[in-house]
Amino acid sequence: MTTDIRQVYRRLYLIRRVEETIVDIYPTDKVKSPVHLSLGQEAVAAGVCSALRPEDVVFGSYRGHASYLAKGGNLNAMMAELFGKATGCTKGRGGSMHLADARAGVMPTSAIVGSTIANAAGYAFGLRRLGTDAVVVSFFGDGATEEGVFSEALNFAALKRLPVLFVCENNSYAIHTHVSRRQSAQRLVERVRTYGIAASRVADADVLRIATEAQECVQALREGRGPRFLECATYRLREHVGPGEDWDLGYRSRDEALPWIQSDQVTRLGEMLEPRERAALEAAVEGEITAAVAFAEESPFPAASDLQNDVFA
Amino acid sequence: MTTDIRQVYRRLYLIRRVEETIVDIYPTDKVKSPVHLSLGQEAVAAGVCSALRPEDVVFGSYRGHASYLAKGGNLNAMMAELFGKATGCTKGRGGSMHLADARAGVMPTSAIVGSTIANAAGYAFGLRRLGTDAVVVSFFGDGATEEGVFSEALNFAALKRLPVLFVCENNSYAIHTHVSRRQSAQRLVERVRTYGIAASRVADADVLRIATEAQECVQALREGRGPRFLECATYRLREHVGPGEDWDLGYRSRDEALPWIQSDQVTRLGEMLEPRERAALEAAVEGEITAAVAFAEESPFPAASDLQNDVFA
Amino acid sequence: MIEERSLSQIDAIREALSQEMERDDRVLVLGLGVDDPKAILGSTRGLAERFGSERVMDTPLSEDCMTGACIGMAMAGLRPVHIHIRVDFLMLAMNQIVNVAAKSMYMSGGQQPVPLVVRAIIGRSWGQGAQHSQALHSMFMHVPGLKVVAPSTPLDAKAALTYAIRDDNPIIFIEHRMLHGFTGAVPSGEVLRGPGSCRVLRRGGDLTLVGISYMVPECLRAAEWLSTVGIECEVLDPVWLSPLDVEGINASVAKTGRLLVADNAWLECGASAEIVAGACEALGSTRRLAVGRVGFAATPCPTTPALEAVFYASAASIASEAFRLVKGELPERGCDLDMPREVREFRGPF
Amino acid sequence: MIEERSLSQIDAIREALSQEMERDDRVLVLGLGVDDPKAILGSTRGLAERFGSERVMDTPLSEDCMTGACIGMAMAGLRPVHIHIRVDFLMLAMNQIVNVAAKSMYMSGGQQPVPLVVRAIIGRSWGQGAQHSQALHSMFMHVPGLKVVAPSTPLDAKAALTYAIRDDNPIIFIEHRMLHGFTGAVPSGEVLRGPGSCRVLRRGGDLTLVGISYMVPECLRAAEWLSTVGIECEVLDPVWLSPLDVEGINASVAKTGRLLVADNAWLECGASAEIVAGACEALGSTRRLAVGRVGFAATPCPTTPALEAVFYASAASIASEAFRLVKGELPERGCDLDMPREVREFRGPF
Ligand SMILES: Cc1ncc(C[n+]2csc(CCOP(=O)(O)OP(=O)(O)O)c2C)c(N)n1
Ligand SMILES: Cc1ncc(C[n+]2csc(CCOP(=O)(O)OP(=O)(O)O)c2C)c(N)n1
Ligand SMILES: [Mg+2]
Ligand SMILES: [Mg+2]
Repeated sequence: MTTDIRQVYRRLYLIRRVEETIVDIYPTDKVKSPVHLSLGQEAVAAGVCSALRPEDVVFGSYRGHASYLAKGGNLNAMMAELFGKATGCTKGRGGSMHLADARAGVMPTSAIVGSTIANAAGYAFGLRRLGTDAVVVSFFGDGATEEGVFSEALNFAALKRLPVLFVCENNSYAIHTHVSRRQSAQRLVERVRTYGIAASRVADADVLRIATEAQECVQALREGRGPRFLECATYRLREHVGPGEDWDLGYRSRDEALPWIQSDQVTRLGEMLEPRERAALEAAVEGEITAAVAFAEESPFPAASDLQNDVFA
Repeated sequence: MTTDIRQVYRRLYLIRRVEETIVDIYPTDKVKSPVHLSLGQEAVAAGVCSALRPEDVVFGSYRGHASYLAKGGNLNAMMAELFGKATGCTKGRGGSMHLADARAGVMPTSAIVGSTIANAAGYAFGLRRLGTDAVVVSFFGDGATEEGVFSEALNFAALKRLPVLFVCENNSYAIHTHVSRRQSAQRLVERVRTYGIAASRVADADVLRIATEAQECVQALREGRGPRFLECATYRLREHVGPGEDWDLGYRSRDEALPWIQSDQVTRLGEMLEPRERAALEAAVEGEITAAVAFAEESPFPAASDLQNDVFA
Repeated sequence: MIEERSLSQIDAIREALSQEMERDDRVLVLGLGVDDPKAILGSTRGLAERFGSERVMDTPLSEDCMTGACIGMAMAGLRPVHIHIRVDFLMLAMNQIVNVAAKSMYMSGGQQPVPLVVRAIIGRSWGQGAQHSQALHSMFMHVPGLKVVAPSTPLDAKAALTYAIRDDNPIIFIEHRMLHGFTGAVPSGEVLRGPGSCRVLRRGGDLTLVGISYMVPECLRAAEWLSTVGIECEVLDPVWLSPLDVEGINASVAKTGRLLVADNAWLECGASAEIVAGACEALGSTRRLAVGRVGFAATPCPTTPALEAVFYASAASIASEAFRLVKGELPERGCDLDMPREVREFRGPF
Repeated sequence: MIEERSLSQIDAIREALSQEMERDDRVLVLGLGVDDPKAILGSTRGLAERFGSERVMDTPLSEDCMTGACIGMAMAGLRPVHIHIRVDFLMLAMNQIVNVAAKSMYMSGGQQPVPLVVRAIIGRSWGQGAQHSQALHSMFMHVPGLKVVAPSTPLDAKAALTYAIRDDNPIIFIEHRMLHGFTGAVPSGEVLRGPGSCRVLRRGGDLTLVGISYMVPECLRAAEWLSTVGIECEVLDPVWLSPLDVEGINASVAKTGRLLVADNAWLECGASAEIVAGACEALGSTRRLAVGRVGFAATPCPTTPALEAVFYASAASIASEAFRLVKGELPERGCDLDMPREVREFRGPF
């Protein structure tokens, strides 16, 4: 499998522009819900999902816009969800923190840090028992690796040799706390290997390297060679939650961000494309986003009588 | 600090004989409570506790007779507790699974696997803040290392450089399940080191090596050099819970036990003592046990009106 | 025609598991020790041999992750039955049960049902102490998106478990260890019973006596004694605690004007509070109601038999309280009801 | 003489922490983000600078272990206040809270008290959804060995937190985010209030209205409206949910013959069930009682404002139900009570 740069760029650009669109819309107060944006972190989901097929599934977190979009989640339904509309991907029930699109293989995301890691491992067990060669990707942050469920899931997945790729999006922060103030040693890859799980790390967010690593991992999963672990260093450019920048808060400096901004993967990959091709691709994405916002605006809110539906299957 | 073989043997012999006494009494149905015996595993608590001072504290589990006795918990109060008497170390409230003797530094044990590991780390934090150089030992089984709290506690203890010695009593089984069916790889010491915690393993239950290792660890703790981890391989000679043998159950073979029986540390250390000295020591212990059983028998049960006391401080 | 065949509750549970696994190979059973020599007090005996180790799966000691993994399996299309030999261990799984299992269907806008059964056993027997004898069903009743069932008879155990496995929602199946040995008629074929109407086990006009789980047989013993002193109880077993057959219970209370709920659990915010509150909401404005609750003492569970005897509710304490609700005072000479045989004769070691 | 000084609830909470830390250097504050720029919605602002990083300690994301560690600290003689910005996260800490903290004193035969305060914030504001807006206090009320408090006013917040820090038992301190901005008189000196009698906030003879936490101001608004239609409510705030001032509540119900409990929580096995059951047990056999409960809809919490508006109880739904309990039917033209300002005007992003 070789990486299709056009496809990767399409994902990168889509995520970037959707997030920027949300930033623009947010002050209107139409999105009455917290948003945890992926601005700056697009490369991880875009790179990893380039290795996936439609029947593969991803589990993510409240910071889930990127994996939703990279896996092919419906954009109209996502935008409508942010607006709290009945046409939203979860009918206005989940909002930004709980995006889901089962048809695209996007499983419900969770606002409890780490909780979907266990769900992902179980889903992988299910896929294997059901006899497919589809695989599962579990996206989570550096903070999630401190939760006990992470260690428990590594052991279970390795013990049962499950087709799950664990992807740690290490942006060095949990809210405002640097990883060095939360973790005694940053030797994650080494630790994961003690479970008998092959593990690697991409330190520079190079989306093409992430894609290549992911392809190799996913191939191993499909062949039944047990779970894999991939740590991707990355950087969040906006505040933990919300549309704004937060350099003024004092917990991190703009200088720290500079190398990440300079090596921005959206810019980099855009420049690798032939300009006309790039323009066409971008125009198409812009069109989709504009249409999605219009769709969201025009969609109705759910009726009050809808409250009681879907509590039970 | 050199190891006082007499003291270590005293602990070994005491634990062995108390457990055997419980085995003898159990059929009378006077101990109306589950017992998780330490027969075969005496060397771990005896060796480790030889490194401790009275003001140090230990946290153990439902398999806690050995650490209670090795740390100097009151024997009369333990026996009375097993008999459900008002004079028991927890006044008949906790039974075998929840022995505690605060004066001797034996903290309440727990029947929830792994739960005291976190308590031990917190206690160590408390000791440090209170400015003493006392230390904490956390005893737990191999099964407990699968619980998320174990990983969380390693990280917290290492991050805060707490004076806690984690001791894994690895008897290869959790109830009837061998560790190889529960853990993907048995690389615990290596894993613990990735937290920045110095870790070692005693593979043959040599009580004197355990004692030496523990002394070195405790010394490091007192000097503020951060937590330590010690894995001690050991073997349980009785059923998981209860007084009987269980070779007939089929989950393990008597052959597996043979090397452990042959290298029995109670026998070994006993033989290292001068016979007369040994006889005197053993006679003293036997006297204590006989007295404790008599104390337990003669003690009254708590009055029904005592039920509501001690719910709140 | 329902064949007459007597089974213990433990055998009824095993039969339900085994028949459902036979019927649907998406069903799997997992938990600590499900395939070990003790086979969860016998309830999974033989299943591993029959269905293999991937469908009858021992697990690591990782309740949090394994519960989450079961949810993932359920999302993928399997139908896991996750077994815990003590309810108390569910406290490690609360995040996945309360925050994920109960909510995934709703949060996903109906995309993601979670067909999961959690079998959890209340550990009362003898000397189990504070961490091995709790009954925490009311915590689950509190959370929308979960169903909770606590059958008392072998028949209801088989029927409810079969229903639970086929239902597409997360279901907490509460067993009481002291009920495992009770026997009763259980059809060998398919039997299935979901939420709906509670069981009326005895008719009477003086007092409605609702028993939950192991308190059902104790209520029946109490009712028998009460009958000897002229008090006729209507004894109900809700079986399903959530959703609860509020109408069924209230219909009886409307007749008797008195309600006593006996739960093997604490009272505060318990199932008994819910049942009493539900009856009073429906009927309190139209008539006087004498209502009461009996359950665990408001303490952690002690281990010594001397205190266990007063910690637990029993036929005797139920009968006394029922007497008081009807006659306005406690029975003068108490009520001569023994400790039940299954408790009296219990031998360990666990 | 109590000095008149107005403080917001968030400032009252910070003042209690700060004064207690000043008074007793065994007190420490820990939790995710306690020393970060947002300082737990401002409630820990300045404490790290003043008391240092070992007494105001950010923690790893490890709720289970950190709760256990707090218990260990408490056993060692410290007095930790463990803070969670959402109650929902306590589901990860249930094992340590329910199985360890609540039981250590008892299981150890009185040797080992656990002086621990857990501050947990109910996240309602706007678009928080199913996992960030729950109120799970009834789960804690169910468990003997825990005390539970849910103050509604700045004064009670300061007084209860001060009491909780000095008390030798594990205490769950429930805050509601929508109450944080409310202001009221709070003495600058020591003020301390433990379980005891509930607050009577308004006198009236037609109905006893019990509000819990954020439902207290909504009950007061409802009572005002009800008064305009001739219904006089006695409004009570229990403040302490466990132990609960059952006598105080029942004394009012004995007078009014009607009880409505408004909780910002689910009803089933909730605090509202407990309060209703307690009143009916005490009074139901002597007189008719009209009782009711208002709270969350029996669904997970949705995010869209269109459904949030019907999910939550409010002054309007309280007033309607109160009207019905008194008059036997709903108010014909509804009750024209707005959404409260703090909800209407809330802006994110969190
Ligand atoms: C179990 C739990 N604890 C705490 C929180 C509050 N919280 C929300 S996001 C977050 C930080 C998570 O950091 P990380 O896993 O690195 O993900 P990131 O936000 O950086 O993508 C925290 C602590 C939560 N949502 N869940
Ligand atoms: C959280 C929890 N899960 C399950 C159990 C049931 N259980 C009791 S002991 C035990 C095995 C523990 O094994 P290990 O930690 O190796 O200790 P050992 O008994 O071998 O000393 C299990 C699973 C429990 N008590 N607590
Ligand atoms: Mg992060
Ligand atoms: Mg073991």
